[in-house]
Amino acid sequence: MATTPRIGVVTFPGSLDDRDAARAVRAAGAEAVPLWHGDAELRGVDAVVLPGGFSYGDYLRAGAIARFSPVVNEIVSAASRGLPVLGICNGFQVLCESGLLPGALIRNAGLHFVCRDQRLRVESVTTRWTSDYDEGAEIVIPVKHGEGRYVADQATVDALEADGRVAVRYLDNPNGATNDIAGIRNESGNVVGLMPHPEHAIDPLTGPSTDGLTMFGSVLGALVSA
Amino acid sequence: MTDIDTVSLAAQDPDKNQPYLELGLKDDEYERIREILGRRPTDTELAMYSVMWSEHCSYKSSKVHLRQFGEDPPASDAMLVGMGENAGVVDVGDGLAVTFKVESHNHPSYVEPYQGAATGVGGIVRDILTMGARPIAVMDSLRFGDAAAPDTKRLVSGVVAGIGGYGNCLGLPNIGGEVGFDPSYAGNPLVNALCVGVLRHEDLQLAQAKGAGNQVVLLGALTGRDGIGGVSVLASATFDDAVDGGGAAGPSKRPSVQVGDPFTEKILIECCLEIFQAGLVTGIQDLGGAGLSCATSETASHGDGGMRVALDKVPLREASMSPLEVLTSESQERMLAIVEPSNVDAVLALCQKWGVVATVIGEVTEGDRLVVTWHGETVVDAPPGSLADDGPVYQRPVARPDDEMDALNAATGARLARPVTSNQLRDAVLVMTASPELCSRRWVTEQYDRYVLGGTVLAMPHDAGVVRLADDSTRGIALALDGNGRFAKLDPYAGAQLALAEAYRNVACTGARPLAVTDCLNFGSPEDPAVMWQFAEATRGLAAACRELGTPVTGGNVSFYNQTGATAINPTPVIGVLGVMDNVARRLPSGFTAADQAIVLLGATDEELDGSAWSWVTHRHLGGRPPTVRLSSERALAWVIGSAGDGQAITMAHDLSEGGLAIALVEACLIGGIGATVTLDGDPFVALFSESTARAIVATDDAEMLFELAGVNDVPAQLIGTTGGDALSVAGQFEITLSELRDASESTLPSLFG
Amino acid sequence: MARVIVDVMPKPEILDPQGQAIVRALPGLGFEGVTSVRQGKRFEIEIDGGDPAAIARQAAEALLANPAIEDFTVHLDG
Amino acid sequence: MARVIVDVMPKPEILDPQGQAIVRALPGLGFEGVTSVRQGKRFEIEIDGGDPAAIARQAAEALLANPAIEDFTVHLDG
Ligand SMILES: Nc1ncnc2c1ncn2[C@@H]1O[C@H](COP(=O)(O)OP(=O)(O)O)[C@@H](O)[C@H]1O
Ligand SMILES: [Mg+2]
Repeated sequence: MATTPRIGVVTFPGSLDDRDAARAVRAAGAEAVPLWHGDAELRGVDAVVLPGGFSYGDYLRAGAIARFSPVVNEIVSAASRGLPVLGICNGFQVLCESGLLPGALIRNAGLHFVCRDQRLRVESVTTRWTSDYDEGAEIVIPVKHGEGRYVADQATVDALEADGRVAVRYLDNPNGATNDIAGIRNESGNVVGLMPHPEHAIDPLTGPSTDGLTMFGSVLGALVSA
Repeated sequence: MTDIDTVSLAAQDPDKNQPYLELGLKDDEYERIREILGRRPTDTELAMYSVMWSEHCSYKSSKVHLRQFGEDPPASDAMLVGMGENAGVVDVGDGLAVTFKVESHNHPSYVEPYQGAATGVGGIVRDILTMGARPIAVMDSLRFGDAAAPDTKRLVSGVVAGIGGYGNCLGLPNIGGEVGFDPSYAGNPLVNALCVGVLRHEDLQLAQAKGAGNQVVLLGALTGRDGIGGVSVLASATFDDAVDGGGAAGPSKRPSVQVGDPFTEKILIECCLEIFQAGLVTGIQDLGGAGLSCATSETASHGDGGMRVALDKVPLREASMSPLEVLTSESQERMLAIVEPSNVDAVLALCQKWGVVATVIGEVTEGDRLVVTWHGETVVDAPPGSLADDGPVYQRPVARPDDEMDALNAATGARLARPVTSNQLRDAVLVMTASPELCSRRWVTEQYDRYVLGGTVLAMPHDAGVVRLADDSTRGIALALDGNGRFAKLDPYAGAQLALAEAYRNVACTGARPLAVTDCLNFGSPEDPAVMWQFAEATRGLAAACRELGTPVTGGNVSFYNQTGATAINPTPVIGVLGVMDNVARRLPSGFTAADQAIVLLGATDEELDGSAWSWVTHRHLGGRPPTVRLSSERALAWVIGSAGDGQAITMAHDLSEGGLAIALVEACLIGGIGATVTLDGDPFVALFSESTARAIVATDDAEMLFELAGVNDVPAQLIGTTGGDALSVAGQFEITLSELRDASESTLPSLFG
Repeated sequence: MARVIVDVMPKPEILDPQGQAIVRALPGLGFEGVTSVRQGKRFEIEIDGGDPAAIARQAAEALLANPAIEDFTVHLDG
Repeated sequence: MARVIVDVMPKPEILDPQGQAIVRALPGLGFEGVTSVRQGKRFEIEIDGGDPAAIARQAAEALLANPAIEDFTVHLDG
């Protein structure tokens, strides 16, 4: 067997679910490598997770300041070379702000923060992070965000739909997202961003299901076989 | 700087007229200050004494009553740090300890609900951090006026968003709490926030400044004119003159509201935890009420010498602040650390890493004076203990308002119209289920992150929050926060005990072993002998009940002056109970988990409807006496549930409290999504709605073993039905589908508060 | 149809964590010389009939601004 | 020291739930005739040296506005 894959988990000031992402990475069988926002360095990791939280307080716009950090610069260029990148919640917002994924996440339609166990459908299994799911699988993963409503101009939304770049979709939309979009992928499928938190669905004791573990397992499968 | 009052000026001008009365100090208190100092105080000293000797900081009205918690505590070998520190610390085994405390932020939340509630969370989290602990969860206990009253929506929306906004941004799961409505809170909502943290025994930090030469470092937010005088009555014109030193151009603008900055608090927490981990501090204190006045005098007083502070070093948000303003500012998100000189650079480097502003503002000195300078001039030179520990203590007059209480206790609800027919009973269950008092709290709790940190094993809507303490451990804690102002209004002694009993029972229902108590005592004005009587009764009741349950009070908070005009709120002791669990995988949920299990009612039911939710919700009636307190039965019940849960003999447990058996069944069905069929003994109305205490329902596959266990422990046990189906059926009476119950329960708060 | 602008800003003496977060971030992005940022809200309101400026002012008092922590100004657009 | 104002508004085609919530709430408070509200952000920036308007414009492009959903304008105060 090859050496254990190493997956980086970024910590920005104000990251909150970084410990949880690292726990999920370990639960999936990889080594979690902490990455610090201020270091222009990916420490040779095989994939990167941008975790949830409120980077820099998210006072201006979620993810707006974090995307300028040295580590995100490195991630943007590594992603263009195929590095698998998963952005969860605030991480998704950072990916959109940095231009790795199109569109933006705005205030929830109900104007409240929403924390609930969310039913989702996996729409695309041709990504580095969803390959172990069955296409169309219905899963339950928590959402918890105040600014999670996905929006983009019509042309972008049409293109996402036409190319099958919607990765996961809400079954009962918690935030008013366009076309029930919960998460999207880039064209080559190495970059995925989603609002729900797979790292909080890895153990039935502490989450509503173990459906989230599959996301971390997917990228491992790809890394080990690569 | 010429118009700053200094110690040398005080000597030259000993008879200067000082606005001590406006600052809330009495004649004899002012005389005592002069005696302590051997001269008149400087303006800055006067302001310091006034905030430190205020009710909020000195506990001058409550101290004589709170003593009973510490003096004759229940036998417990779990207490590591008791009353008197920022928060109590409890040993939970495996070398781990837990610290927890509840605190009020009532008055600020009425003025600005979002920021008031937000900064309430911020403050209690810093108290926990100060003990050297990593904060791991928060809870909140809220009271508002009538749900339909005009101002309630503003308050509920703002407070809930503020608790969520701050706690979510800190990355602390909110694992429970309570929401109540009653007209007595209309002009004075209650916002009580609890935080719990975990530490290893050896990581305990204390708020003390020891070792002459050690440096005093201020960490965190810049200091602004926030909350100056917030803890006493300093917002007077005379004080403005004092603040402005007489010569400044007009009164300065002082914010009436403090804005929380949870991001700054989050990095402050992470930074402090790294500093603790590296062993770089010898003492640490958060800045809360009375700001630097409190933090410097308390740490110096609890240390072994004095302290010297160069106040002009404090980084300011507004350059024009006077020394008095800097010392009494209550700007949030700040900590004071005592650091050995050789460690200062390392501390500053960690602060730089996290982007936390850190400044050396002084040092620990030989001797026993707290000396504060401002651009070289001495503005304070006082014994720190005189500020922190030797404040006035009052034995306030206490008088039971006999006429009012006798009338209230006589006004029983015996003659209230009761539901009799099956249809009336069915309607009553639905009305109660949909009432703001008893309906689903989902609209509130969905605004709180309950998952972050990955340790939450149970949270809302279960009876208590349960958190695993570490990834590599099965050990966990359970916490519940309860209060019942209506019971306490009818009988404050029993009311405090009933609040404790309910929180204790909630913790026990998760399968945890209740260990320790924190309390937030929300009352009206201590200057009203009737209120003081309620307070005296409540503390006496709580202390006695804690002894009987074997759960010491580890700390808490008193909030007085909760009233609108002359009308006090219902006295509202809010009690937090902490329990431990060896294996969180054995936690018991509050909902049914499987069909075809036996439902057993544990505990005895009497006809006890005065003070009940039924009387209030259906008749707006409050009178008579609250249900009987049965502490030994509570203990036995907790033991039975704990043993049965540990032996996996039961699959769930849900306590009976507000709304009695009816509401307990509705909730157990809705939480689990599984119906139930039950058969009631005796008067079905009493069986459904009585609020006799020391009761719970449990479900089991092994009723025989449960009956045996209950019998051995003298806990009455009665088989009342079976789980299953998609309705709640009461045999021979009525049936309500789960979807009808769910609609009734879930739609109330969204339609009221959107 | 009139267009009215309501600008709502945190009061000067009130902490503005949003503005502070931006000020702290800017130097890292190569922006020098920015000494202060305050972040508020801007509302663009379209009003049909009545006295638009007066209506906007009342709406600001009632709903758009929080008098405890914010000041506002109203002006007609254009 | 120059003071520059940056106004950031949601693009016309982007949903503005906050503005919509205000439009819905106003009639209940007795305000008639308000047909549309859009909520954006206003930044008051103090800049020392350089070309303040140009600096503010760059800050807006880089950070203060998200071009996917927002437009901005910059003007010197006063
Ligand atoms: N109702 C109470 N019951 C028990 N202890 C209390 C109560 N109120 C205050 N205390 C204790 O008195 C001390 C001072 O309380 P407080 O001023 O709230 O702490 P802090 O200075 O950290 O804000 C603390 O140890 C606190 O736990
Ligand atoms: Mg404290």
